[in-house]
Amino acid sequence: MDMEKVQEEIVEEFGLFDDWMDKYNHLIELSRSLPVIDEKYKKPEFLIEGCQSRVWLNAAMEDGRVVYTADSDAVITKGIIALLIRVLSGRTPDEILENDLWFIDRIGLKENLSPTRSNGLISMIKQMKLYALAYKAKNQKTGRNGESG
Amino acid sequence: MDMEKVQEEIVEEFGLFDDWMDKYNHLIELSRSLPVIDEKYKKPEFLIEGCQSRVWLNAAMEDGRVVYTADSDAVITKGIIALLIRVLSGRTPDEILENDLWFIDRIGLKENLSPTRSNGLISMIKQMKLYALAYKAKNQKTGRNGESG
Amino acid sequence: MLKTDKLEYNIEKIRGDFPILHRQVHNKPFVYFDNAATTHKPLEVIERMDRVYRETNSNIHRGVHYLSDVTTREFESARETVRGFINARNDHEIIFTSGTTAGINLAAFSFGERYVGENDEIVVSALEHHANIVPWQMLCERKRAKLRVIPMDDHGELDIEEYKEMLNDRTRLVAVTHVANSIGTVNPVKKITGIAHEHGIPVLIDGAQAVQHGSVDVQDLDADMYVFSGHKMYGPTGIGVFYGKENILEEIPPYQTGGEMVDQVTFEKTTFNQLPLKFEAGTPNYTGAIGLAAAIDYLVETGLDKIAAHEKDLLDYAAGRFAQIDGLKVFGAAREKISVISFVLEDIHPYDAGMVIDKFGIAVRTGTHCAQPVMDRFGIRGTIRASMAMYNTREEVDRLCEAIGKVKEMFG
Amino acid sequence: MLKTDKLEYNIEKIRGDFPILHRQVHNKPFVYFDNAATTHKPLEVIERMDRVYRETNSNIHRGVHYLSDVTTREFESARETVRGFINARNDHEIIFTSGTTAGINLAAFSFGERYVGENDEIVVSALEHHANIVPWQMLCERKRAKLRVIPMDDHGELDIEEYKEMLNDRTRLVAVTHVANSIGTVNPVKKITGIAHEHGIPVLIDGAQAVQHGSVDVQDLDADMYVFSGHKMYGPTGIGVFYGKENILEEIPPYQTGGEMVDQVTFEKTTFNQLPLKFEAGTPNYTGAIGLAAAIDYLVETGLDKIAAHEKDLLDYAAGRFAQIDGLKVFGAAREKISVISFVLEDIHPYDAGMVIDKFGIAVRTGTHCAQPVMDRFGIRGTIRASMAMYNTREEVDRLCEAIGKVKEMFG
Ligand SMILES: Cc1ncc(COP(=O)(O)O)c(C=O)c1O
Ligand SMILES: Cc1ncc(COP(=O)(O)O)c(C=O)c1O
Repeated sequence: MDMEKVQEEIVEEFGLFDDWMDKYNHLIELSRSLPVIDEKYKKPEFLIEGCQSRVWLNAAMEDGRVVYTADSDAVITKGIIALLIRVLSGRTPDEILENDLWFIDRIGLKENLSPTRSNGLISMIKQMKLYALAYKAKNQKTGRNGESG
Repeated sequence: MDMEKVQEEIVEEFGLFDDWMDKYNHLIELSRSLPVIDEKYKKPEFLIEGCQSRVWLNAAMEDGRVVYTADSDAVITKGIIALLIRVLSGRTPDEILENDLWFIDRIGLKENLSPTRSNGLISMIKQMKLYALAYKAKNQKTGRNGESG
Repeated sequence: MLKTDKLEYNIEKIRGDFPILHRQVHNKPFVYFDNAATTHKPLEVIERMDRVYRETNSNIHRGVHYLSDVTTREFESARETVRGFINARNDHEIIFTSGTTAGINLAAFSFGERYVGENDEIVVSALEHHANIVPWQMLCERKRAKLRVIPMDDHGELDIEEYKEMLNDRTRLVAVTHVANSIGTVNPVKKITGIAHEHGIPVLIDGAQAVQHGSVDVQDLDADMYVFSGHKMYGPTGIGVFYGKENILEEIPPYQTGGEMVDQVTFEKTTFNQLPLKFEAGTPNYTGAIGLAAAIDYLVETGLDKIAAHEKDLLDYAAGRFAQIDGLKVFGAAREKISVISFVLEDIHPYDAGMVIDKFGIAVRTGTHCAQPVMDRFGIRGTIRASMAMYNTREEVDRLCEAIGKVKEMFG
Repeated sequence: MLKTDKLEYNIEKIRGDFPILHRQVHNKPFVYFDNAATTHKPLEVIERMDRVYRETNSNIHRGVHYLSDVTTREFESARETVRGFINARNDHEIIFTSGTTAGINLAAFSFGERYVGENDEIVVSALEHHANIVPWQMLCERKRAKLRVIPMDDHGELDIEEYKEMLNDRTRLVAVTHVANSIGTVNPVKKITGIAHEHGIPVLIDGAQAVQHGSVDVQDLDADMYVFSGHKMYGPTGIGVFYGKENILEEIPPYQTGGEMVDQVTFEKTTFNQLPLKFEAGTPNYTGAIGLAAAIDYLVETGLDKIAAHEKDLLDYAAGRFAQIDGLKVFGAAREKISVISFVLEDIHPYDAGMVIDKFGIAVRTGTHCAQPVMDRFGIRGTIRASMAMYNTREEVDRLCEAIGKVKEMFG
């Protein structure tokens, strides 16, 4: 499923819920599906700044696609990362870098989910894109995708 | 004439004027009557702080009475000091220290004459009283008025 | 005694004085329990500042014109109001700053420049807000001095015996908070000051969380310096107070420099003005100062003792209700405690809890409350903090408990 | 281009926006010519701040609750408004301070700690306000550095050739005013900056008297630091801006320290937060920042070019009228000059004149205008200063001339 489709799917899912308690409950549900980061990466280098809760994020390259793992000590934050990972994980660096994450605004994540610290959300997305960028640069160096730097 | 009388006289005088221009003109008039300080005292030590215009003040003891001389580079300020001197000069230190200068409020000097720098006015009065205090202390030391320190 | 002292504490009237309390948040009546972060403003304060801007605004001190004079008088009368409020000896011991943080930075610089050298020691406590830690750390770094910390026990009370041991002939200053913003402990500042004074050591007290909850008398406490913020005591933002004893203010050099605080300026040499101007460089926030005086008038008219009694009732009530909630753990059990309950819910992240509580229209704060060392001491990463003010009610506490119930249901 | 650009400059509408202009002083319609000291506030600004206190007030940044989020967004959006106003590259280059004086003190401390040592030199100009002299003097005293002064000629223009001579490999910073508050000279700051940059020397510009009179583009000027005050540009008291280029802000240490600006705090070590928070210790004056943004919106909507044109017309008109008054001598005849006329009346003390002018309901300022070296340069003890703003009119200039006539009559 392409990124657009996944985002539409998420918007639809959240459309089912009338009130915020249900949306939160859904995020709690989703938090259980998060591909959890290996314990050995739960170190300061993998911590994302700007979040009220702690968030660790790692990425690996598998067959030209970026695969993310993460964790957080807060459940709702975990649910949010799970959503981001659902959309971004398993994509090529270019896909990750070029596509807009419009679903966030549509389900009201920014305004309503994390009132002040949408900062944290922005940091997470930034970090995910940085990983993609790093892998892209690495690929280019090793000449794997044919473009030159 | 005692201090009370002089103050009443001043209040009456100012009562003759309806508007502020006339009162100012009267102060300008009065400024000419200021017993001017000797040029040699126009030094920083005799300058009073807290005035927008410069004010120099000196005092001498004559027959147990304090006699003030002063000057200022601003005319209205000179007029004001002339008033203060009219009330306080030639009095004993005790008279100067014990009497209230109620005429100031009655002719609106504080509120109306020197809008912001009533500070300056307060500094002048303070300095005049300090001179009186100094002479009183000196007198007591030399035993002239019988009280002990 | 004030005439209002005989009346009941009229909470409905008081709530009526604060426009913001009548709004809705997330379609629910607004409940505000983040008062330690900032308080709301009564109409008196809002309207007073509005009036300055509409009717009398002018820069102060050096103007000969009428409105400059009016504003100067109001600004200086605000200083006198503050003086009376904390019972300082002289008006010129009251320095207007932009807030508590600015006041402590002033002290750390000016006192530090004058009195602190290599190997000297500054004593703070384990209960401090970052504002009363970091400026002293920076000073110590600049001067190669040492920071010593009065430890606290598990109840959140300072260890006074340890404190006594800590003082020595290198100790230059003790800087402690009057009330801890993170867990509400009221420190025995009079005792702390007395002990320091036995060694001739001056004391700075951070009153940011004290002045709004009860009367403070700097002469009775014998505080050498006392600082607080307007915005935490129902006044405007951008204004605060640094109180210093005259002899200290005379001794220490100015902090910020510029217009108004100077006497003579040439390119070769500058001499400084008298107190308080020496410490008030530039155009002060005169509107803020006038607004702060309005807030003080409001507090005094309502009666600080009555406010304290009302808040104590609320705190006791909340403590009682919280005690019945399974898995809720309160941090801070000092015998003297004010208006703050800091707690965690077992296995639930404060951030998760805070987000759900918010949806009930209730404002609490979560995190370290700018007091990371306090959190470290308890081995936690943060708490949920409900901090109460003169306008809160028992019903609001009930609503918070209801929200906590929902949090537990969702994350339990 | 703004749509209002095509409309006339509607002075009646503008005057209608400023409530205070419609009052009386000494039973006469109020005329305000003390705008260099502080300006009045349009309704937009007054009402915007009123709304914060009545509807959305909450402390910013660390709260998870709704109103904390709303206020944080408004505060950060105010920062973006300021950024756009001076065309800075990044939001985080905009630091909110309590005013110009605070901003220059920040620079003198933080830049000084990082870059200034013994025998180094700081260059200021003969046209500075005390706020841009004394902090550098104090720094030089602390670091045993030297203060150098760009001289000016009898017209009140800086001597650029002398300035070029003055720069050397010990020069660490040039700090000059954009517009002189005492006599209105507009300095060629772009040129001054260019010359300094040829030597790799950074430049701080004091924009306190510039931003309200025309558009300022810090990238075009290539200013390394630029400071100004809210209250002089139709905004509230207690708020100001320190702009610094990112690389400088990254390099220099923080100034004030405390809450919010730190990342991690332990008693052993503290690490600082990212820009702009690194320089914003404690609760900022968020209401003031929001009010300042409202003032900027008002200025931009009215059109800075149109304001500049209106003020130029007033200045020319006043200069023309003053030229006809016997014994009136204007100080400052720079080719580029803004909104300020500083003058004396032969044989009449400015204070005497000011007191009489006040009785006409007209506010002017008398004295040294916190620029004693400028007065010394002209060999005078002070002037009468009429400083004009967007809301002044030719009729008001006429009324001032009438009052001056009366002064001459009384003291002549
Ligand atoms: C050129 C200049 N710099 C600095 C200042 C100081 O500004 P503030 O008093 O707002 O700090 C002023 C104000 O008079 C000024 O005119
Ligand atoms: C105990 C204490 N000290 C200092 C501060 C800092 O106050 P401000 O942010 O108003 O400067 C606070 C505010 O949270 C506080 O609670």
